[in-house]
Amino acid sequence: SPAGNAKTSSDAAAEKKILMIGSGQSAGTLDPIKAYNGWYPVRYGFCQTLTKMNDDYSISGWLVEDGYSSNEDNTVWTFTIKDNVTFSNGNKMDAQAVKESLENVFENGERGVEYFTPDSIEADGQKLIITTKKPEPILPNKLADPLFCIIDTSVDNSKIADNGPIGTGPYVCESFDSATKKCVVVKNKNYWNGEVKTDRIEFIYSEDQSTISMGLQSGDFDAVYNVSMNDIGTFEKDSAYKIKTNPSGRTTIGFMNQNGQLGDKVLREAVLQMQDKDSYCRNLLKNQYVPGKTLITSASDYGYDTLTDPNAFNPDKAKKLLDEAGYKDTDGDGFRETPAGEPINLRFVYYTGRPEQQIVVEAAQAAMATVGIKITPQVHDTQTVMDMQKTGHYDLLCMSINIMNCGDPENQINTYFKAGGTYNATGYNNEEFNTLMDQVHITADPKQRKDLTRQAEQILLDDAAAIYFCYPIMNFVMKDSVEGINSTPADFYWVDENTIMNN
Amino acid sequence: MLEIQNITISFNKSSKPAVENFSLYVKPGEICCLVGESGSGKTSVIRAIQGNLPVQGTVIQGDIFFEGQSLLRYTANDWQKVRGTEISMIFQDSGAMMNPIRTIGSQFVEYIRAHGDYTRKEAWGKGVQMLERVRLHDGEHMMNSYPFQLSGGMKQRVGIAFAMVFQPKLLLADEPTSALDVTTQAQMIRQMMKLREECGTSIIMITHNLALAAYMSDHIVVMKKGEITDSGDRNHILHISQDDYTKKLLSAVPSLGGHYDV
Amino acid sequence: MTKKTIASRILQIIIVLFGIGFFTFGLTYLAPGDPVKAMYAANGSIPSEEVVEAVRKKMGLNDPFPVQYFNWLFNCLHGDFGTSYSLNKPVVTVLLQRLWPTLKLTLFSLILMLFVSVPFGVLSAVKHNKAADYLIRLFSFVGISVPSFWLGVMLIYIVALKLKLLPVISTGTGFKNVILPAVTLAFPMAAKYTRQVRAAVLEELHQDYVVGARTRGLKESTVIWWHVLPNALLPLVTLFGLSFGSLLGGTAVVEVIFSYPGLGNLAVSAVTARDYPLIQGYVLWVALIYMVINLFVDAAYEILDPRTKVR
Amino acid sequence: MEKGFIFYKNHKQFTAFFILAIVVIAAAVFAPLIATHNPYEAVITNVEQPPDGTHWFGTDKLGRDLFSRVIYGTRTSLASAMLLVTITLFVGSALGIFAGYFGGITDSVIMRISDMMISFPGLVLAIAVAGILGPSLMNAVIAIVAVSWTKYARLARSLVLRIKNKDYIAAAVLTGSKTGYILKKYIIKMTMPIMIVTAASDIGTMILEIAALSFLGFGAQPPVPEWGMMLNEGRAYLQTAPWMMFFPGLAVFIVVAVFNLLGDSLRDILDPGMLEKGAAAGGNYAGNTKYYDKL
Amino acid sequence: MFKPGDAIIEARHLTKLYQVSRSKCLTACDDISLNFYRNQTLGIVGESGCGKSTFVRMAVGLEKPTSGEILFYGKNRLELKGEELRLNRRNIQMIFQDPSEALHPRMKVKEIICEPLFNFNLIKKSQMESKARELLEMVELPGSFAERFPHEMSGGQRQRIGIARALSLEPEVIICDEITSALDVSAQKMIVELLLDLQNRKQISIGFISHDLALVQQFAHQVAVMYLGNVVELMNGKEVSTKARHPYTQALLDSIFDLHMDYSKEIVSIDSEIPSPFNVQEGCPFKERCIHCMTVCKTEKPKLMEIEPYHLAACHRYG
Ligand SMILES: Nc1ncnc2c1ncn2[C@@H]1O[C@H](COP(=O)(O)OP(=O)(O)OP(=O)(O)O)[C@@H](O)[C@H]1O
Ligand SMILES: Nc1ncnc2c1ncn2[C@@H]1O[C@H](COP(=O)(O)OP(=O)(O)OP(=O)(O)O)[C@@H](O)[C@H]1O
Ligand SMILES: [Mg+2]
Ligand SMILES: [Mg+2]
Repeated sequence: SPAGNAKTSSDAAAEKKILMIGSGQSAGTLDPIKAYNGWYPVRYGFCQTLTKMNDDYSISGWLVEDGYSSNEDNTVWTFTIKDNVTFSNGNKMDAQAVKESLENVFENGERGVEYFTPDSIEADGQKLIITTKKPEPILPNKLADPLFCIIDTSVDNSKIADNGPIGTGPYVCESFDSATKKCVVVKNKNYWNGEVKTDRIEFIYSEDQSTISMGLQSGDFDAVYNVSMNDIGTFEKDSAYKIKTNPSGRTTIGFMNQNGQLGDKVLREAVLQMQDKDSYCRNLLKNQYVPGKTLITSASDYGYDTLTDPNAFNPDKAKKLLDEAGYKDTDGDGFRETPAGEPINLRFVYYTGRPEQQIVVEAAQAAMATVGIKITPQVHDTQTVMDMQKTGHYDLLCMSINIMNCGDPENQINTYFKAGGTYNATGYNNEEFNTLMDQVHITADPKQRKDLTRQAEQILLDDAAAIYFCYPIMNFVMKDSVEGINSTPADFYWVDENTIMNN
Repeated sequence: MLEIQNITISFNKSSKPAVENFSLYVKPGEICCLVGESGSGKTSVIRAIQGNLPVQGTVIQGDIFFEGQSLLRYTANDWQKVRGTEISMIFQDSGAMMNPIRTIGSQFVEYIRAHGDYTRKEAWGKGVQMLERVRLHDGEHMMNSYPFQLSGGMKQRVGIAFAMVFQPKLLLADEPTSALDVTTQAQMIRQMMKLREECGTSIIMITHNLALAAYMSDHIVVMKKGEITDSGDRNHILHISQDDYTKKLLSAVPSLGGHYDV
Repeated sequence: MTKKTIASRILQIIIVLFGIGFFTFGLTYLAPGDPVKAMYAANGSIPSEEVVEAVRKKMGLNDPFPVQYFNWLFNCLHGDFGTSYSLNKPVVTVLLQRLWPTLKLTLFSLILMLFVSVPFGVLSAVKHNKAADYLIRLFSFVGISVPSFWLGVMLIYIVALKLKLLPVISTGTGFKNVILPAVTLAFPMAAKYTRQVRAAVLEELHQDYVVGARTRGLKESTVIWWHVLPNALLPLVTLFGLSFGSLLGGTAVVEVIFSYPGLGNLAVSAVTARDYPLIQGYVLWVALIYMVINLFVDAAYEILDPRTKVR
Repeated sequence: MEKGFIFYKNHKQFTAFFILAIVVIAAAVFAPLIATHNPYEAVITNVEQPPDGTHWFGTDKLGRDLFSRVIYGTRTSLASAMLLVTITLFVGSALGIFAGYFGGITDSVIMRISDMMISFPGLVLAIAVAGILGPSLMNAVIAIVAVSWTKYARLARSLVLRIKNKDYIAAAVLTGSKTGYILKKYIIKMTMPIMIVTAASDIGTMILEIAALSFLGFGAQPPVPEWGMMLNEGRAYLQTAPWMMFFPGLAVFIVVAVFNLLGDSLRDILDPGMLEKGAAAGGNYAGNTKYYDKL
Repeated sequence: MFKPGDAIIEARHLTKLYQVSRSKCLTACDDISLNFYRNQTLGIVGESGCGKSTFVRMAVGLEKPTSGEILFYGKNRLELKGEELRLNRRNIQMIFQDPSEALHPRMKVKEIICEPLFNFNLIKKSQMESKARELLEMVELPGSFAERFPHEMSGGQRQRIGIARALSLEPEVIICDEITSALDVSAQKMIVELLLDLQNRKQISIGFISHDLALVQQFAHQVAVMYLGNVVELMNGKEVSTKARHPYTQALLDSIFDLHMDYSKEIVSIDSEIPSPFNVQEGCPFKERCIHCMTVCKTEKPKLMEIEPYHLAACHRYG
């Protein structure tokens, strides 16, 4: 009977558990070591890393047992590989396999050395010993990066970019279309950590944010990674959907170039005091961003609550500061000139890749116009902006930086603020700050590292070094029936063996 | 056969009609020529007989009878039946009257089959035969040619061949030779005269060549500004008529052996 | 077309391709920004000056312009258009992947366009200045004035989101995915062609051969379909070829809106990523396809129009 | 005055559209008087407000008044379209006239370049040029000029070729006119009206093209009020603030429609038949101009 | 009467070939030698496409001959260039076939007819009105026409404007290329009379081209008959109807419908078509259509030779 038929077909659908996930991000290759965004093997659930970053930015073992250790000066690290791990092709993963996988990163990839340079990697049964050339107090953090995910290098990996790696994750790649960037994954029958609940997941990519959220509304998708701030409201109101959010490790920063007119601290302070970050986040960014205060995101305990910002929002004070310092509109064009009488026109450079940038830059421009400081926004592509940041051809420059990309901010702080940092062209140079960061580098104790870092942050605040606009909140929106998908600070752990859509 | 009773053709209500009070009686087998200066309404008369006046133009008075039936009361359907069979037409440029991107043959066959119960092959044969009758010697080749591949004289003869197929009772011709050279014109006139002899077709022809009109026609109508100023047979027009306009026209025609007084 | 004209056309295509190649290569050569840095940036890393210098040397970027150009040309002639910075794949592979979806979209919208514009155009001309004519003209008028990127978004919103008739995302391979983008593309084109067909038919209706056909007592339908229409459509054939070409390029906007995985979408992201090898490859390819199509169309035109044949 | 009235009586359609076009241009010129707000003024506490009494078209993502931005957008769009059309018209006509009148090697060179340009789908090159030069309204204009001058050059050339063989040019040569005089008095005088009408009816298309480039992000940059860019910005807010998409879209439609209608009626006045084909010839591929050369 | 010394223009062995395509060559004029004499009219007749216009366009300097020379008072005019040529142009003027094509549609009559004078700085701006009136009077048009545009006039009137323009420079030679074929007979008569009157008054040399033999022989002092790019007969105008010898001229005469003809006579006509001007074969160009065709005609092209005083024909029968 027709009814019977209908039943069987819906049974079949129920039996074969399929999930459609939409995302505005994707990669053109599934090889973890080839592109900067080589984290898709982890996102799609093919691969896992030795360690894993927890929601509180702490690190714990994933493919290794938790009790890893290092020598005194942090140059020799010893890990114990979990015993029951197998690759999706059934091969057992032992220390030798891990060693080969890690060596592959350094031999065939270019990015490994940005993290650490191994002197030697030794495998002994399940024991893995990594010796590094320099002290690496946070090596376990670095190994949590998907770049170091473990793949089976004993198989032919010449087509890895399109066919996907053989990993230890709950899913294996069925098909990947590098034109549409659509990836279909199926259950890994040899999964080492229990039964995988979903048979098939399709990851569908569209670069257009609103298209993706419409896809979720129209039922094309069951879950969507990072619905934009404009559309999230629609789902918040609708009980058919649930939203998982997490504050990320990112900070949207406005760098101020002290080699120009912003060399005057008064002007920098005025700029800072004009930024109504609460209002930006509430009104313009729809509460999908946390108002910024310190360099490091509020989601970590690097002092967001304890540090004090001497230049918090205070337009009256800003005005007074400017007046007193002699910034006056002498030519009557509605904008102030410097005390020396030079006209001010601050170029605020930003790039389009992140939706909040244009908004905060334009908002800052509008806000500064009200105290008579002229700002001209200028948009460029990411590369040009990166070049500009390096060469210092800007007054203000907006950039979104994942300070906590390793669960620890040291690297990024040095790059952007320490004298001689690759991307420090702002002219910022504070001896006290530099000394503090040098100390961080040789400190292994996490608590001590944090303390030192907080002190450095406070110096940045006092020096009015940069604008910390906001910290984005990442989300995963899904149908109410979807389980086992979470939004995590690490941003790499989309699906796992427990992911399922219940009917 | 054809009787035009006092028709008036107007293109524009406010201005003077293009043709006023025009009457003409054409007997079977008679050739009648319309002559007169440019814009005198000759074409309008012919188009009225053909039921093919431009959209703005209407016969506002009078009537046209063909074989006793009023043409003005013909429906589109009636017209379709009579056109191309009982009333045919030759234009100044017959080539332009044919579809430029189809062969003569395909159009000939289409035309023949539109009015008679012929197979494609029969129609083709008939077409070839007609073309040879107008002394286009390689009929098959002509049928496979496109209009643009023929010379002016050939195209005009193809036009006559088309007009002859159904042995029409009335042939209308609007300056059929004015674009031709004298030698080709002579060929053409010979064909038309033959058509009258063989099928007894009546012909109404427009020409501005008075001598030609005089040679061909049984009846000449002289028009000026939409009105008939003079009409009669050759002898009347050439020798007897006292009409000023006729005289003026005659005096303007250059004549062999004549000389301007310099 | 004779063999000679075909040969000369092919030669012309080759010359034009060389010109375009020189033009795009020159432009990218002059463009601001360092391709090595761009390449690294696309991979998310910031190379040191030494690395940049080394890679520049390896890629021959320090050679004089003519040397670079001829190297590039040499590679192109061997089917090697370089490697896309942003996708890390040979340009040819990337383009081939995207070619078919775009061709499919283009063909589909052309067919759609023809099915709308020819009947409407003819109807409009035949019913000149009657209600049907005014209605069709209004439609075509709206069609040419409405921005396609606006139309596309509205179609997604209404048809896909509100009515849930078609998928929002066009990334799939099915037939359904191509409908909305094709309609968006075809709508303005259909409007344009309706006008063209109408104008052409109207003009042909005033031609002498129509009078001729009528005086031969042919049925009006015969006159319209067998005489007027072929003549009216003939000059549109060339125009049609041109549209095909501009569609290939013009799909960019629509592809972006519908996230359609075609060449246009690729070009837009290549430009944003300053992926010069990809931009160059794209431009050359589209120009080539375009010219080849036009060659075919012109050949078709010559076959269709006997007047172009020599006596 | 009298003359104007007679003109109106004879060309009612044209007059009507001309007045509409003037209204549009006036909106652009007097934007500061018409706009109710400063189009750049962001009121952060008042974002994405639906249309009401103070904000007739609502507000955008930064709380800027959409009505004022749309009105100022007329400026941006019209100014760039006019600039575009003017440059194309002059460059294209000059080269076309030159090629057509002098023929020979000049003609070959200009026409080969134009072949090269025309064997390009316009937007492709525009994207490439805009992409390489970097996104800005000016570069978008340059990019579109680079692809559209050929159409004008071809049209001008075909018109010149047609006129060049007319007896009145022969007569002018015979009666001792100098070449410069013939170019000025005959060639330019006879071709320019058609060229200008073509240009006028192209304004709409140009507005659409600029908007399309801006929509893709290769044209106007924020915070400049430009319709294509506003539409792109509005797309993300389609569900929460549909007016951000609706009003700029409507503005594009109306203005393009007005200029298309104006162009059409101008054509009708000048010569109904010839321009359709002329335009077609302008966009025609090199190898097949025979049919159109008759114009 | 036709003494070489009286010749203003001597066209010697003018040949014009058009390369129509790579393989095709069209012979528009084949070795034509004709002279224009002071106060004399040279009539040129022939069927459409026989090269009449091509010849005169070469004669006035609108077209470059493939070979041959054009002497103006014994000096080769083809050697003139630039400004020299421009200044020389005023001596030879031309009136064109289609009066509506030959006038700038957007210039007023006075501008059209005074333009040549301005080109040679013969008058000042202020004299334009009066000069225009004078010229209009000369062609028997009211002075009020000065303010009209070409489209506001009839064909005959426009042709008069063309004549006025050509005469404004007081040329020594004026060439009329089928100037009456777009007009009806009465207008044609008036135009021809006007031209003859002007010739009487100003002693100009006229070249008159037409396909109407009857018209040309009425007033031309000398008539040249052309066929397929060749002059086949050249004779005194008064003698055309009586003394024509060439079979083609005779065929033309036979085909003409004349008011004074014998109406009972059968029309004789050449049934074949004019051969194509492409890739001309050897022999007499008229061989296919000639009733007297002999074997020599098929192989050898007859030369234009004097068969009696002032009468030349190109036919083997008179060779
Ligand atoms: N479609 C039309 N609309 C308005 N007036 C017309 C139209 N056709 C002809 N006329 C006018 O009607 C009058 C007669 O025109 P018609 O064509 O019959 O003259 P004709 O004697 O055939 O002239 P010709 O010898 O030049 O062909 C003319 O004054 C003409 O202006
Ligand atoms: N520019 C040209 N290119 C190629 N062929 C030409 C050109 N001009 C004229 N011809 C050809 O040269 C031949 C003579 O032409 P011409 O115009 O001199 O003839 P005509 O005697 O004046 O004819 P008509 O009486 O029709 O004016 C014709 O076959 C014509 O097709
Ligand atoms: Mg007529
Ligand atoms: Mg001629």
